[in-house]
Amino acid sequence: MTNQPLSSSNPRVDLEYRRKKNAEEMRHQVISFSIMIFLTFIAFAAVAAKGFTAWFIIPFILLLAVVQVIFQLFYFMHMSHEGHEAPSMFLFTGVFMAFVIVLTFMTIIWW
Amino acid sequence: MSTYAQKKGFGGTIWDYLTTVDHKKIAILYLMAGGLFFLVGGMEAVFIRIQLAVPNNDFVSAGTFNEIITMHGTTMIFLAAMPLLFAFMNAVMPLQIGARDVAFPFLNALGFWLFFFGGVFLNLSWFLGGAPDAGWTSYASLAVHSKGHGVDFYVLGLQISGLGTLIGGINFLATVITMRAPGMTYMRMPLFTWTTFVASAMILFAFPPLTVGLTLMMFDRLFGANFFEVAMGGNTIIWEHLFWVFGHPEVYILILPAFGIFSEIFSTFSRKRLFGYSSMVFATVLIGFLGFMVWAHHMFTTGLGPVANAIFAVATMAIGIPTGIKIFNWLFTMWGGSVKFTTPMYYAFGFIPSFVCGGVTGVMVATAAADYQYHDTYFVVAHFHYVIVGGVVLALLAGTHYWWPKMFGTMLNETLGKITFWLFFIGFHLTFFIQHFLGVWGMPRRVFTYLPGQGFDTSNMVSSIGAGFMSAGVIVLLLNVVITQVKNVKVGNDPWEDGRTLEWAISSPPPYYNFKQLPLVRGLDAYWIEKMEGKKAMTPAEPVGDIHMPNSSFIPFMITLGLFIAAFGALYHADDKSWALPVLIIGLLVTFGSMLVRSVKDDHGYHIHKEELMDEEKGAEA
Amino acid sequence: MKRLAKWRLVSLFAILALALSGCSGKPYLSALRPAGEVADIQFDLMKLSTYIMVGVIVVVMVIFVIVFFRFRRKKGDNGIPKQVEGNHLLEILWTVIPILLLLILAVPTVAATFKLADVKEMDKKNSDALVINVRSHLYWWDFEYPGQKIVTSQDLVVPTNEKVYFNLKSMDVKHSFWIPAVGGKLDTNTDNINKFWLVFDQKRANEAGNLFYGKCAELCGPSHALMDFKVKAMNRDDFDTWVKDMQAVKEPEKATSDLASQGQEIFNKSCIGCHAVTPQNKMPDTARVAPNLTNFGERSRIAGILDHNKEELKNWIKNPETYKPGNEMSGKYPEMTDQQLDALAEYLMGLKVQD
Amino acid sequence: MQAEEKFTYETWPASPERATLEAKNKFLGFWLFLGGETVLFASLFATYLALKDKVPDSTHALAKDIFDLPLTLVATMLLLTSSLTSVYAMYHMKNFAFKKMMVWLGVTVLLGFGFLGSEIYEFNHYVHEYHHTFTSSAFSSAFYTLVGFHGAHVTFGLAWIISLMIRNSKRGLNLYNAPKFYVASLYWHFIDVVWVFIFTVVYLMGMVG
Ligand code: HEA
Ligand code: HEA
Ligand code: HEC
Ligand code: CUA
Ligand SMILES: [Cu+2]
Repeated sequence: MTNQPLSSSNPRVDLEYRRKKNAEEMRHQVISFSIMIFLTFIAFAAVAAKGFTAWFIIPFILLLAVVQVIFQLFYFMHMSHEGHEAPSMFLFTGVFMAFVIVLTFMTIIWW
Repeated sequence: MSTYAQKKGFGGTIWDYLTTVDHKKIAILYLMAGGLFFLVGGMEAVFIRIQLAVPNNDFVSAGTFNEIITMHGTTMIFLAAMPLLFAFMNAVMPLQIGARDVAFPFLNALGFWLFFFGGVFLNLSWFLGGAPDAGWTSYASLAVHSKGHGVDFYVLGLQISGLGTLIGGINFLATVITMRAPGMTYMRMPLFTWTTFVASAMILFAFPPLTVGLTLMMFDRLFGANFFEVAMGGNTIIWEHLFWVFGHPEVYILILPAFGIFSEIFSTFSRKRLFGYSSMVFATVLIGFLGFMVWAHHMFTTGLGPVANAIFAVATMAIGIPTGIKIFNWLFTMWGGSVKFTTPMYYAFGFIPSFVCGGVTGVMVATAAADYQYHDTYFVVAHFHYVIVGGVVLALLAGTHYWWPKMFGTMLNETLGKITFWLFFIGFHLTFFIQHFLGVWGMPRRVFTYLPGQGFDTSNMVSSIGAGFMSAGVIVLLLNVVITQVKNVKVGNDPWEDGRTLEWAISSPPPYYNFKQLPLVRGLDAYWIEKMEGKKAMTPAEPVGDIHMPNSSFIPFMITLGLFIAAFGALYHADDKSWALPVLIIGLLVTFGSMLVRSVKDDHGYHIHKEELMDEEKGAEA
Repeated sequence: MKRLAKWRLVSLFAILALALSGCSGKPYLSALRPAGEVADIQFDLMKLSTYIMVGVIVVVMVIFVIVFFRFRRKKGDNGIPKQVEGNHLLEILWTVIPILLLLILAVPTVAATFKLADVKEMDKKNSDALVINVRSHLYWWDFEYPGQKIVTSQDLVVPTNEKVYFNLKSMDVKHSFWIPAVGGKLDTNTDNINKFWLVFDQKRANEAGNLFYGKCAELCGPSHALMDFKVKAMNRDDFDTWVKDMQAVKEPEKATSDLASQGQEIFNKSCIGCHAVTPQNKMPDTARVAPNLTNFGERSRIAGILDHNKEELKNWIKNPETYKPGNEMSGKYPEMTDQQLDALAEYLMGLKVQD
Repeated sequence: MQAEEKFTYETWPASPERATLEAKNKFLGFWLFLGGETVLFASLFATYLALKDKVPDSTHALAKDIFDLPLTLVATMLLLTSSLTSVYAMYHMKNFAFKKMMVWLGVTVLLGFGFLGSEIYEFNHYVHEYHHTFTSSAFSSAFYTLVGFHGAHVTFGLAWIISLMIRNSKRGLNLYNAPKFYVASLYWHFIDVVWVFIFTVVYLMGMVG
């Protein structure tokens, strides 16, 4: 229950490293943001184009949504960082439940 | 801010409980409120049995009867069984993992008040124009068309108290994850802590669907939405699914902590470690997981089609396997042990055959094709009272006797405890065994009466007599409580002398800060290990130091009060009462205002200083 | 204590013995007295599962009793028993055996579930299967025979020894259609039509007095408990005759006596707006708001629950609310004098199609 | 560790959102809550999908009639961008740059209001243009409930962030309020995650038919 050490033996080096790491991370986040925007446009374009069948578009835009959400979770919400074991376990259990509920509502409420 | 050892007047004590954030006091609040609702629900059960004792009875009217069964089921499940389990979770679980408190003391209090006000709101329906009457399952077509405000009380009351339960669940989860004492790994946690953990996880995922279902029904009934209005495109099966996506996990939320209580009792009074500890943990998790995959077994006759019915039938049966693992592990915990028949052990012993009977009838109703016969008959009533009363209620009674000394520092009388057991146990089997037959003889459930000449008469009378025995048992228990508290003979840390887990390593009741120094845990049954090595107390894991404590707060009460007021506004809004909307708004303002106060006013808690702790110790020795 | 335990055991066996010795309910009502193929399948499953479950209970009880007697702590015994962690062999055993037992149960369950849901025959074009449309209403049942073009209520009439197919739907709130002795229930939803089939066995119908009891098995309001109906099972010839007789009623049967025609007059003034007295199904199911009374005189009960005699009929018309709280007839017609009631009863009891 | 301790850039810990026990609890508890929220929204989505285009008669507008691509795109861009700006805010929080954090939070809030505004316009448009009101059909009830629940989350998130900003405007960062900011930003991201599914499942799939 104690705090993480605030600094290592050489505080300056440590700080420098941290700042770099944060900046690096931020760069990743900007990149993932661009990708998200890009995916969004593709999804909208796919629908706007009107040329494709629904059988293609629906799975396709759903896939794009899933990818986008993964970016959100892992980059914006840092779910890959350590210390997120319990959060990700519970979140994914929630996602699993979500999947089951949506699946049943689409199959056995049928008229 | 030193609060200990002050003499308080009556008003002071009340204020103390209204503002407390101490998990042990909240446990007592849960115990009292849950106990009260248990008596209410029990009285309703007795009314049911009086009405059904003879054919064509007119003890209550048909409409009233439907209100009674609805309130009996709802009260027992939401306002009695769950809160009573929460009482023990609060009282014991933090101690079992060697924590100072739960992760969110403030939210703990908030959770309690939400549950309590939700329950009060629901029960006020009796005095404000009639209780809900569509069954505890409140199926949409009937519930939407039910006249008066009964179902609105159900919808709003459960919404409020469900929020409290959800908060409680999150709190316990976080507590178990972050607050364990040094050395308390997951696989050293006592079974009651484990079951609390898994049940809390189930709460986290099961309550949101209920919230959504209740919200939809509220929108339909109070705000003109059309979710369940077939003519407008609505669909009532959505309610059935949402309710049972919650409702089935709910019954395991009830039984898992009960299993936990019995696990503690079996190993304690057999003086043996739990047989197959790791498979017990595994079975608990598996039951929790499977519990989410089977809800449609309550809907076999809805017409989901053979594919869905077959899948859900087989999935349901699978739950029998981990449950069986547990049963046999308990039996083999006692095998080769030195079994002492204390009152809690009586209950644990009575639990095994009772629950197995209930469980196997569960598997029988899970055989979909045969369930077309059982469904909505007294067979199902018998099934679930065997598992609930024979499992959960026996566990609650066992836990009450077992942990009473830890919570109140004094022992319930053993002889009276055993009398309670026999009365309740005999009454229980008398009431519910015969109901299996009533069901297959053709008696549907939720009938306010039955006509003579169908072969139901004698059996119903027997069943009603059984309820009388159960009432007598409960009354003896109440007497026991009164006598014990009046005598108030204090006991030490480990009054049962066979305690194994950490809660027995601390005084009864524990000081408000729990462990002065966090204990060092060296294995499963941490306290037992130390005892076996001849030590009297746990080895501390840290030097004596300042202890950080949360401040008491009145805000949880206020947040809840606001919702309580707002609920009245929402309820009467449907009647076009001019004052309804302002009341709704005022209530929400109180709630959100209080939340704002909470977030704006810093609350850093306070510290008990090292010196104070030392002084106290000296004082205790002197 | 020991004696008490023995007493418990004895009483347990006594109850069990009692249960096994023919305590199987009424032949016209009990699921334990199956009178048709569907109920048979379900009864077989019930028996199979009961045997398995009794086996499980016996095993548990044997261990339980041994533990109870062998391992109790003696007074002053301070020994510490050996702390056993577990036993792999045992644990595997009590995982695998239940799995096997459940498989034994699961296979016939799945098979039966599919078999009972097989209604392909009724959806075939030009199939000559008998189909009945069941429409549940708050506290009464409407039965339409679309192939025969007739409607009746409260008393379901069926031929024996053949598959009868049902379309189930509710017109208000959800109910559930259940004839315990003949087969399990199926809900009548508000949203859709549910389908299933039943078979009524001639021989066992005779034993049950040719009249099965049917029930509503889903909470549907105050009079849910009173939403009973009856099933008249008869051989195919009798059934065909009944159908013919019904079809023959093209317009309301003329009353035969003075009193009865007086009754008919009252009826035509106050009651016919809701109650039809001809069996044709010209109206859509939504328009049939009250039981069809064409063959009321041949019913076995009044409103599903009251004895079928004039006295009870008059009571019913006088104040339906006391007999079925919350029913949809109360207060929808003017109050009747005793004389008018006599006339109505005379008329209604004369409504018969078979002589 | 005193929560109110004053910090400098040098002493500021690497993960301020999890530096104290209280913070750790808050962080974990909030994630757990999000797990529950996932199931909550799943139930709403499932209900919506079951009731999509379920209307009493053919005069009612269906999903493919009412939705409008450009408006949805604008709303989506506003919310997605606000997710990025709140990441910026947290970046500065980790670097103990209080002022910058506040600025980015401010931008986030503005974008959030923009999103809300577009949603209000949209709902208003449906009501007046298509008589697609909350009570007009099961489909409309489900639509407004799902999207409205999300809108309510946005509103609550805005109120939350604003009150945090006001309360701490003079205080700077410390270990007591840093976790609060962090958790609020998690909430904001989650709102965005939900929106991704809303625009895909409700709007885009709705327009596909
Ligand atoms: C604490 C509560 C609780 C518990 C633990 C259970 C446990 C189980 N329940 Fe029950 N159930 C309810 C509470 C509970 N139930 C309630 C309240 C209802 C009615 C709700 C309503 O409609 O109002 C209900 C209804 C209900 C139904 C719907 C019936 C209907 O309405 O038609 C079904 C159907 O499958 C079912 C199945 C089961 C099964 C398979 C188990 C299993 O978990 C049981 C497992 C246990 C054992 C099997 C015994 C021990 C095992 C062994 C000794 C090993 C060997 C065993 C075998 C090989 C079989 N239950
Ligand atoms: C936790 C859950 C729980 C518990 C503990 C119980 C306990 C009991 N239940 Fe209940 N029951 C349900 C949950 C529960 N039930 C549910 C969910 C339903 C379905 C509802 C529905 O259909 O919607 C149901 C339905 C139900 C029915 C079927 C109603 C119907 O379908 O028509 C019956 C009938 O016998 C019944 C009986 C009993 C009895 C006799 C007890 C006994 O065990 C009660 C024992 C307790 C007492 C006897 C306390 C008495 C107390 C006193 C006498 C106190 C004296 C007072 C003072 C001194 C102040 N219950
Ligand atoms: C609102 C329409 C309505 C009117 C008008 C009405 N009834 Fe009924 N009647 C019903 C309904 C609905 C039932 C079924 C009640 C139940 O069982 O819950 C019923 C049931 C009955 C039954 C029992 C039917 C059976 O098959 O067992 C009889 C007999 C009867 N009504 C006679 C009358 C007479 C005589 C009158 C006129 C004086 C009358 N009804 C007027 C609606 C009506
Ligand atoms: Cu109809 Cu119960
Ligand atoms: Cu269940």
